[in-house]
Order: sequence, then structure tokens, then C-alpha cells
Amino acid sequence: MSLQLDFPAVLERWPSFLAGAVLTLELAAFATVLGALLGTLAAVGRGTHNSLIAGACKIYVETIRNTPLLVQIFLVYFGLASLGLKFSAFTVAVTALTINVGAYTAEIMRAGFEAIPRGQIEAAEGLALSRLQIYWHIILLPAVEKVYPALTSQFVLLMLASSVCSQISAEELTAVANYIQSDTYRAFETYIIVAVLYVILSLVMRAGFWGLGLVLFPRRRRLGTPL
Amino acid sequence: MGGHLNINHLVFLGQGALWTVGLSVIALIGGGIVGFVIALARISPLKSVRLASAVYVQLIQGTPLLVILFLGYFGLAAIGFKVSPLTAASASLTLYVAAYLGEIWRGCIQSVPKPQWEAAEGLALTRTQRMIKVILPQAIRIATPPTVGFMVQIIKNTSLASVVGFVELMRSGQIVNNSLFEPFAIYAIIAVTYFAMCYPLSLFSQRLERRMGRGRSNLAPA
Amino acid sequence: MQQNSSSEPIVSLRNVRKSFGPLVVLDGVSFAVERGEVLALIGRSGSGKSTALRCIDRFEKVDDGEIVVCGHRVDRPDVDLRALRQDVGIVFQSYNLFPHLTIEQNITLAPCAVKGMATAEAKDLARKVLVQVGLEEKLHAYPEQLSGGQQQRAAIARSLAMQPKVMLFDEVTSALDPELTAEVLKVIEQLAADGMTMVMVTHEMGFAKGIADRIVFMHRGKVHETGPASILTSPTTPELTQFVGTGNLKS
Amino acid sequence: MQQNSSSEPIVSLRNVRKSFGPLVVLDGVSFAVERGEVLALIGRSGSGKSTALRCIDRFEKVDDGEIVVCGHRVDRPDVDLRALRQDVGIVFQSYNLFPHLTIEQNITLAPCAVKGMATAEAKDLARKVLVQVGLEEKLHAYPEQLSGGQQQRAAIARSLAMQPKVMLFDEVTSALDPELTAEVLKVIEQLAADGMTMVMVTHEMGFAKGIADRIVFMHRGKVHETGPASILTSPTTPELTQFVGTGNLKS
Amino acid sequence: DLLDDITQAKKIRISTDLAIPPSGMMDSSMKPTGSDVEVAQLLAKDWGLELEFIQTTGATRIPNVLTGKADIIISTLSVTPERAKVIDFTKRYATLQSDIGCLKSLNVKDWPDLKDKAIGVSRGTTQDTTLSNMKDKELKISRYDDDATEVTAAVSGQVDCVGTSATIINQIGVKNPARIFESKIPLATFDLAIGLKKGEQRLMDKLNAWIAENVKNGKLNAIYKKFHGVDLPADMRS
Ligand SMILES: Nc1ncnc2c1ncn2[C@@H]1O[C@H](COP(=O)(O)OP(=O)(O)OP(=O)(O)O)[C@@H](O)[C@H]1O
Ligand SMILES: Nc1ncnc2c1ncn2[C@@H]1O[C@H](COP(=O)(O)OP(=O)(O)OP(=O)(O)O)[C@@H](O)[C@H]1O
Ligand SMILES: [Mg+2]
Ligand SMILES: [Mg+2]
Repeated sequence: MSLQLDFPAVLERWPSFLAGAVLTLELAAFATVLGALLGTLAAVGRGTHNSLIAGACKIYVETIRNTPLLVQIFLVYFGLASLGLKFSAFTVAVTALTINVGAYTAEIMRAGFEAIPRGQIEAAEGLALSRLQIYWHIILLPAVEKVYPALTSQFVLLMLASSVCSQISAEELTAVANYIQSDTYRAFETYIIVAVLYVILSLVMRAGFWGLGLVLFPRRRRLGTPL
Repeated sequence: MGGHLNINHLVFLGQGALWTVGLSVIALIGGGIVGFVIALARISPLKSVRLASAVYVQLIQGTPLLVILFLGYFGLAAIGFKVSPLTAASASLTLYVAAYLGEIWRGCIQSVPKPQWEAAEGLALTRTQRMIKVILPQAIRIATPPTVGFMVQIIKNTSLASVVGFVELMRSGQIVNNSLFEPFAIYAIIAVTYFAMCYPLSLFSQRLERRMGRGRSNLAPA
Repeated sequence: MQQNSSSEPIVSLRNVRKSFGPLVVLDGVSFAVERGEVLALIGRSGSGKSTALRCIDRFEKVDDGEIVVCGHRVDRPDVDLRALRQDVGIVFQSYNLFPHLTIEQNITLAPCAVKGMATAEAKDLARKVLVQVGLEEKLHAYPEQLSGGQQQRAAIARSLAMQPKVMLFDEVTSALDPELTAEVLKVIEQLAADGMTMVMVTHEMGFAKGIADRIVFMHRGKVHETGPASILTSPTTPELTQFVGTGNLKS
Repeated sequence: MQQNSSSEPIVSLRNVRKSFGPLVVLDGVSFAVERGEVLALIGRSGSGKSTALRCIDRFEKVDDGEIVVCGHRVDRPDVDLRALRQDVGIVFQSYNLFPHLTIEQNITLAPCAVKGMATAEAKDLARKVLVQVGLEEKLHAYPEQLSGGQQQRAAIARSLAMQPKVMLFDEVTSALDPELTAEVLKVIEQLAADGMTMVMVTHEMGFAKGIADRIVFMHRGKVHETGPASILTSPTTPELTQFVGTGNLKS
Repeated sequence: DLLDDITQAKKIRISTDLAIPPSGMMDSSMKPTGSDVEVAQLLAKDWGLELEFIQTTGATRIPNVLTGKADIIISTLSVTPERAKVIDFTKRYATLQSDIGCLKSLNVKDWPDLKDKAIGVSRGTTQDTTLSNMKDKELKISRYDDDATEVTAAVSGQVDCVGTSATIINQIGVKNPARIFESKIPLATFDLAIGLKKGEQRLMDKLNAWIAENVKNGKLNAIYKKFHGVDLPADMRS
């Protein structure tokens, strides 16, 4: 075909790509940490006997999971602005991503909680551990261990999904790609480079989670079970 | 430009929603079939098969769907294959969904406790019989919530098929919005429409979970 | 502690009823355990022994009747569960070690978290109770690295580390070989000598005979016969006669 | 079947070695089981009994040595596993019933799927083996609806339904009360009379004495003493003496 | 040769983004309309061809012609030397006047007044590129994916300045009378041209001839005025 690829013409803008990749990773990192906290709280909330808290957590989870991230981002960005609250694109992006991934994390964590055998909790109850201690020692860590691969995938997915933040002027990797491709009209080269960068970013994230797993789950490390 | 939301806009959005449903169905059927094969390949006794499927999963999972769709449509055309947008979108979505479902299902299969595998082995069941009669029935329960969770994501992700020319729900919303400049009204309609498509699925999975949940509690999801 | 008069039983069940749906599992069960007493609950499979034991530590709510354990009214909805369970140690049929913790961590968890024991002290304690059950070399192993018997011994050690006032055992020796059973018996005898009260569900007639001060024979959810260990050699009801008769095949 | 001369053992282990990482679990184990013989594997916890049993059915690959089972060279990498496992029935320490199937479905699964038995015939068989273990009323129950003892009996029934040439039992009676142990013993005796060969790991000395033709006493991964059931009453090594000595506490 | 292919098929496939008003958009009965749409319709009519719109997004306008999925692009393509390395441009068929528009109440007279004020633009447009290259002016640019988002940002108060066409600047006040925007500083005038694959000289010549004719007879000016409210620049009409 007559299509000729000219990678150097696009690659010479590597500082922009790099800046975009770094911002993408930053967005993902903040949203992962905050989303994991929010999601775990929501999962615990859904399991409480207080039906008000449980109901509120359920509504949060279901609303977020069943509507597109893009709409959520618009509503946060423009909604806040309409109320006279102006935050930077970065703050808004992290907030929206956190709210979004928190709902997914909540579902995954809930499944992890339910996967803890009843006998484990009974054994802990028999040792007079308090509810909080049981949650912390017997439920939370083993549950995270069980669902760790799912969590990892969810957070990598979040990193990929952060591309919609380009819509609200966050200059992450996709935004950079869109700018470069419409400036140069070299869409193929740009998207191929961006694909490679995203694969690298996701490998970086997975490696990070793998390392974190080694620290969090010493048993896995000792017994050599793959994470 | 300007004007007000009228019935024609709603019809246009409705058509977009139909495309969203259609693309989702294609993605889930194609991705489900290929994903099942991937799940089995990931736990194959053959190292080369395991490795190949792992590379596939890593590659696809590391790439945004937008890029897969773009390269699937224009990339194939660039090297001489004439594919219709529907073919390209179906193929790309299938590859994408398969990588995720395959990985989700692998985790579910492997989380069936080891003694169950051994008991089935001790009864001289073949590998296939063990899978079908002992492991999969137990894995399905664990697999249901994450699978449905992912299905919902797919319904929303089909919006990216606009890159190959599909005017599905999100794109039709953007087109209407760019004529009307009424983002709040239009995105609210889109959000509600997506919710109406996705929420029944979530409910369905919860019901299924409850019905199948006869106490088999020590199993983990993916 | 010595203020409770010795006539006050540490565990007492009065007319306890419990059903699972239509299935009546405990049909008016009454018995009491005095301080320092070792009580063996025997009976065929499905007779409700485990359920009775679980009711004592409030893992099941009773439908009717009264349960008092170390002064806690266990049948009442407002019973202080954590206080109850500091006084009661329970070891289950399935050992339920925490799989993500080493044996040492399994044992030190509750003393540190519940009693606020210092880590070093708890570790010493862990070593001590592991020596009691003959597992000191597995201090840093994970549960899945142990054989079934070793896991059960670790579970007993974990419970001993809380130094409870009453210990409940649900067939804890069924996975142990004779040699270890003897070791555990010695531990239990020593505990009994120190004034520990124990309720044990067991299928081992020899064990029951050797260790128990009193036997409660359950049959179809009822206490069918009760008395000192000697009732095993001279039972009065035909059911117990049949039960220990077949049991003799074993020993 | 009768072509194999009776001098050919059905199970034979020769100098079998197996380690988990640095831990040597089987350190040159040899024994053989003749047709129709009942062999009891005894020894203290961690001595390698379960591991030896698992090696026979190829759940563990041996590091060294030779295992022949019903003519299958189990130590070879090319052994036909399905053929081997049709000849060998195994019942585990933890019962491992399939939780998503009823007891009947648990039992009929393998006969239908492996032997191509007709459903009606398999159901008759299921009823028959359940009667053997005294569980006929639980035909349509799910495993979790049974107590521990009941689950183990169902697991034995499931294995019996495959009518294997050798049966391996790993402490199958540890969760059964004396009455049911007797029932199972009868079943096993009947099987032995029909020419069934059996290897059983057990902690029950009475059981071993009553049923076994031969005893293999394992100690630290080695066969320490072996002989007829009478060695339990007159052991020659100090280790076995100690082992049965403490065991007597039980019976 | 592409021209022969088009003639043979009796059909021309034109790549147009229908989400960038007022050039490409939908009318109230959801039919394509806009200045680019009418230019395309005029071209098809003049050449006696059936017209097929290839729906594209900003990102896929170019790949569509490069891979032969569309014949030409009429979709507000501004001509830049950088882009001309990838596709061929015809002569201009229209121009795009761009301004910096700000909140009316805002005191902006010249570039220094814009310092530290976020300027909203549509990402990758020539306005964006032009502003981005003004490194010495220390501008703060907020890039949005399309005009609609940019307008919404202005309407809702996320930005007080935008760099876009005069038509769109006026639209902001219509959406939110509390925030009237007006053009403050002229930015640039860009030539808009039809894009096609490199090396199609015969098609290029024919397109150029058609543009020249329709500039002269005023039809292109009429279309432009209908949607943008102003005439094409005088130097183009003469
Ligand atoms: N959670 C439950 N739901 C329904 N039925 C139950 C439940 N727990 C126990 N049962 C039933 O109650 C009866 C008594 O059970 P229990 O476990 O107390 O017997 P057991 O005397 O301990 O028997 P084993 O010696 O076999 O352990 C059994 O028939 C059992 O199937
Ligand atoms: N998969 C494994 N990985 C590592 N060590 C193991 C494994 N399985 C067993 N072991 C170790 O091997 C030794 C022998 O185990 P085995 O289960 O054969 O003992 P056993 O004689 O059956 O004991 P018990 O009577 O307690 O069941 C034990 O010390 C155990 O900790
Ligand atoms: Mg019980
Ligand atoms: Mg064992």
C-alpha cells in the first residue's frame, strides 16, 4: 500500500509523550490509592447491619458501575464549576477516577470478604477478637490476597480508562496523542507509539503490584505461589 | 446550531443505543467463546501454550481499546485487507473481551480448592470430565459477579467503536450535543440510558449469586 | 475468682432447644459442668453434640432454654460476647488455623490483640504451648505446610495460649495418632489439675473413659444417659449399651 | 484378572524416595501388598504415611525408586493415569465431596462418566453403597447438609461405587463414631472377603489389629517394622513399642 | 487512479466530522448540515455523483483517506506545512477567522492581559497549535477534546477565555446569558482546504478547478455566510 510510516517525524516529540505518560501514571497512582481506600470502606459499609449505611454504599456502587466514566467526569468537572467551585483539571480527574474505581474495588473486595470461610471467622470469634480485629487480621488481608489479581487488573484498567481525562483538559497520554496526531496528521505512527507506551505503563504497574504483593503476602513469597 | 431537544434527537439517540446493544452482544458472544479457550490455555499442561496465551493477555490488557479498534480497522486496511467497520469492530472487541474474560475465568477455575481437583482425579475422570463436571460448576458461581461486572464495562466501552465510524449511544450523544450545546441534559439522558442497560445485568448477577450460593463459601473470585 | 462458690457450675444448660428449620437438633438438653470437671459428650453422628457445644460458646443461638457460662447468660441477646469468649476456649473439628499467618502468628494474635500482651511475652508463650503439643519446630511454618495432625495440634496450642476458664473441644483428637493423643491427654490432665474446666465431644471411648469425670450420652437431640465414666462399662439404657458395645470393636 | 499369578503383588513399592524441598518425607520405603490383603500403615504424625499413600495413586511423583500398582509402573512418567485410577480407589482424610452435587450425583458421577454405566444402573449402585455406609436417607442431600461423619461415609461410598481393585484409605474413620466405624469395618471385611486389596493409613490400633493382615510401621520416612497384626502386641523395635504403648492409653 | 474510480462508481465518499458545528452537525431532524456538509453536497451535485458521508471523528479524518475508506476530506482542514507532508491539500475553499474571546466584563486589550488566564481551545486545532507556539507570551492553555466541551467549559465558568472561531465565541452567551463572551484579540485566519491522498494529481486538478469556479460564482461564499454569518475575506472573493 501507499501508506508510508514516518516514525521519526512523530518520535521527535518524545518530551510530550513522556510528559503525557508521566501524568497518566500520576493520575493512576493517586486514584489507585484513594480508590482502594474508598472501595474498601464501601465494601465494609455494604456488609454492615446498619441498613442506612449499607443502602447508601449500594446506591453509590450501583450508580457508578452502571454509568460511563466520561459522564461522571463531566458531571464532576462542570458540575463543580457551575456551583462556583473551580479546581484544577488534575484534582477533578483524580476525584472522578477515585469515585469510579472505588465502586469497582468495593465489589471486588466484597467478593473477597465473602470468600473467607465461615470457620475462620468463628475461630477468631472464639478467640475473643473484636469485630474490628477480625476485620483487620482475619478478613481484610486474606481477602485482599484472594482478590489481588482482580484488583491489579482493575487498577490497570483504571490507568487505561484515565484516557478520558483528556476531555477535561488533563494533558495525559491520550491527550498528547490527540494533539500530536491532529497537528501532524500522522495518526498511525502516533497511535502505535501510544499503544506501546500504554503496554509499558501497564507492565510497570503490574510489576509494581507484584512487588507490593511480595511485601504484603509473605506466605506467598515463602511458598512460592505465583501472585 | 442551537435549537432545542426534540423527538428527532431522541430517535437518533435511540438508534445509537441499539448499536450499543448490538456491539455489546457481539463482543460478549465472541469474547466469551475465545475467552473460554484462553482461560483453558492459561492453565494448559503445555508450557508453550501457557506462555503464548499469557503474552496475548498481557499485550491486549496493556493496550487501550481505542488503540486496538483503530489498529484493527485502519491497520488491516493499510496492509491490504478490506474489512467492514462491523467486522473490524467485532474482531477487535472479541480480542479485547477475550483477554479479560479469559483471565477472570482462569482465576475462578484455579480458586476451586485443590482437594476437589484431586478427588476428581482419584475417580479416574478425564481432564475434560473433571473440568466440566467438577471444576466448572464450582467456578461458575465465583465467576458470575466479575463476569457480569465486566459485561457492564463492555457495554460502556463499545462507545469507543465510534472511532471506526459507529454512531452508538455515546457518539450519538456527542453529535446531538455539538448541535445543541446542552451537555447537562444530553449527558443525563445518556447516563440514564446506560444505567437502564447495565443495571438489570447487575441485578441479574446478584440474583444468580444468591440462587447458586448454597453455602460454598471458601471460594475466591478472580 | 475463688469467690464463686464451688457449688455454682461453670457451664450449665437447662432445657435447651434448637432446630435447623424443621430438624430438631437439640430437644431439651440439660447438663452442668462444675469447676475443674472434665465432661465428655458422646453419641452417634448427628445426635447434636457439636451443636450443643457451639451453643455454649454462642455460635448458635438457642431457640429456648437457659445457658449460663462463667456467669454469662449465654441465652440472652445482650450477652457480652467478647467477655464470654475470653473465658471460653474452643477448638473445632476442622482446625481453622489462619492460613496467611505462621503458626507463631496464629498463636500470638489473640493474646496480643485481646489481652494486650507484649510481643516478646506472647512469643515465649507461643513456644511454650507449642512444646506442650509437640510442635516447637513448626513455629515459623505456615498451616498448609503441616500435615493434618500437626494442624490440629497447632489449633489446640492456639486455644491454650488464651488461658481460658473453660475449654471446649470438638473431636480434637480424631486426626491425632495415639502417641500425640497421649501427649494432648497429658496436657489436658495438667490443665484439669490446675482447675481447668473442659467439655469435649469425642468418639474415642477409651479417651472418654480415661479423662472424663462425667459422661453425657446424647441420642436424637436429648441427653439419654449421664453419669460418671463408669457408665461406659455398665450402661443402663439399651441405646448406650449398643453404642459402647459396638465401640468396643475399636479398642 | 485371575491370570496374574497370585505371587505377583498388586501394590509394590521398592526403595521409594520423596522430598518436599529440603524435607525428606520418604526415605527409601519398600513394601508390597498381595491380592486380597489388607495392609495397615501406621506411624506417628508426620512420618510420611499420607505421602506414601498419595504416591501409590500418583498424586505425588516420587523422586526415586519403583512403584508398581496392578501392573502399572507408577514411577514412570508415561504411566496411564486414568487406567491406574480406575484400578485404584482413594478416600482422603478430608472427604472432598463435590459441594455442587447431591450425594447421589457425587456417587454416580464416576461410574457414568468413566465406565459408561447407564444412569438407572448407577442410581441403583448409589443406593446400594449408601446402604453399606448407613446413609441411604441422605441420597438427595447436598454435602454441606451433612455432619462431618456423614460426609466421610458418603465419600467412602463414592469410592466403593467405582469397584476398584485396590482401595486406599487415609484415616477414613477418624471422623466416625464407634458405631459407624463398626459398620464401615463390616463393609471393608466384606470387600476383603470378595478379594479386595486394601491399604489404609490409620491411627486406630484396635482397628488395625482387627482388620489388617499386615502392618507397616513407618518412622521418619522409613519402614521401621513390618509383620502380621501380632507385631502390635509384641513389637520388636523400641519405637513401635513406644508407639503402641502410648496407643494403649486409648483403648 | 482515484478520479477514474470515483467516476466509475458514480459515487463520492467524503470524510466529514459531523460533530464540529457550524461546519458539520445535525439539524433538528437529525440530518447532516453545516458549511462543510453543503460544500460536499454542492460538489456531488455539480459532478453528478451520489454522495456518501463517511462518519469520522477528529482522530480518524486522515486515516480514512489514507487507507482508501474515503475519497476526500471536507472537514475544516486548516492548511499547515506540517500536515502537507502527509496529505495533499487543494486550494482553499474557505477561511476560518479565529479570535481570542473573553468574558465581556473582563478587561483584556492585548496579549499581556492574558497572562495567567486559562484559555480554552479544542485540542490539536490550528488555534491550539498557534497559541502553543507563542511560547514567549506565557499563556495558560486548557485543551478540550472538541468544541462542545470547550464551550461548556466557558459556559460553566471553568475558563474565562477561549481561542476559537468568532461564531462559537458568540454562541457562549446564547447558552448562558450571565456569561456573555466577545472577541477581544484577533488570532489568525486559516485557510480551509479539501484533503486527499498524496499523488492524485488529476483529482486534485479537477477539485481546484471546481473550487475556483464556485468561488467566482459566489456559491461557496453564500454557504459560508449562511453558517458563519460573515462573508469570505475580500482577497478570496476578488
Ligand atoms: N447449619 C446447619 N443447617 C442444617 N442442619 C444442620 C446444620 N448443622 C448441623 N445440622 C444437622 O444437625 C444434626 C446434628 O449435627 P451435629 O453436627 O450437631 O452432629 P454431631 O453429633 O456433632 O455429629 P458428628 O459426630 O458427625 O460430628 C445433623 O443431622 C446435621 O445434618
Ligand atoms: N505439599 C507439601 N509440601 C511441603 N511439606 C509437606 C507437604 N505435604 C506434606 N509435607 C510434610 O511432610 C511430612 C509428612 O507428611 P504426611 O502428611 O505424609 O504425614 P502423615 O504421616 O500422614 O501425618 P498425619 O498422621 O498427621 O496425617 C510432614 O512433616 C509434612 O509437614
Ligand atoms: Mg460433630
Ligand atoms: Mg496424614
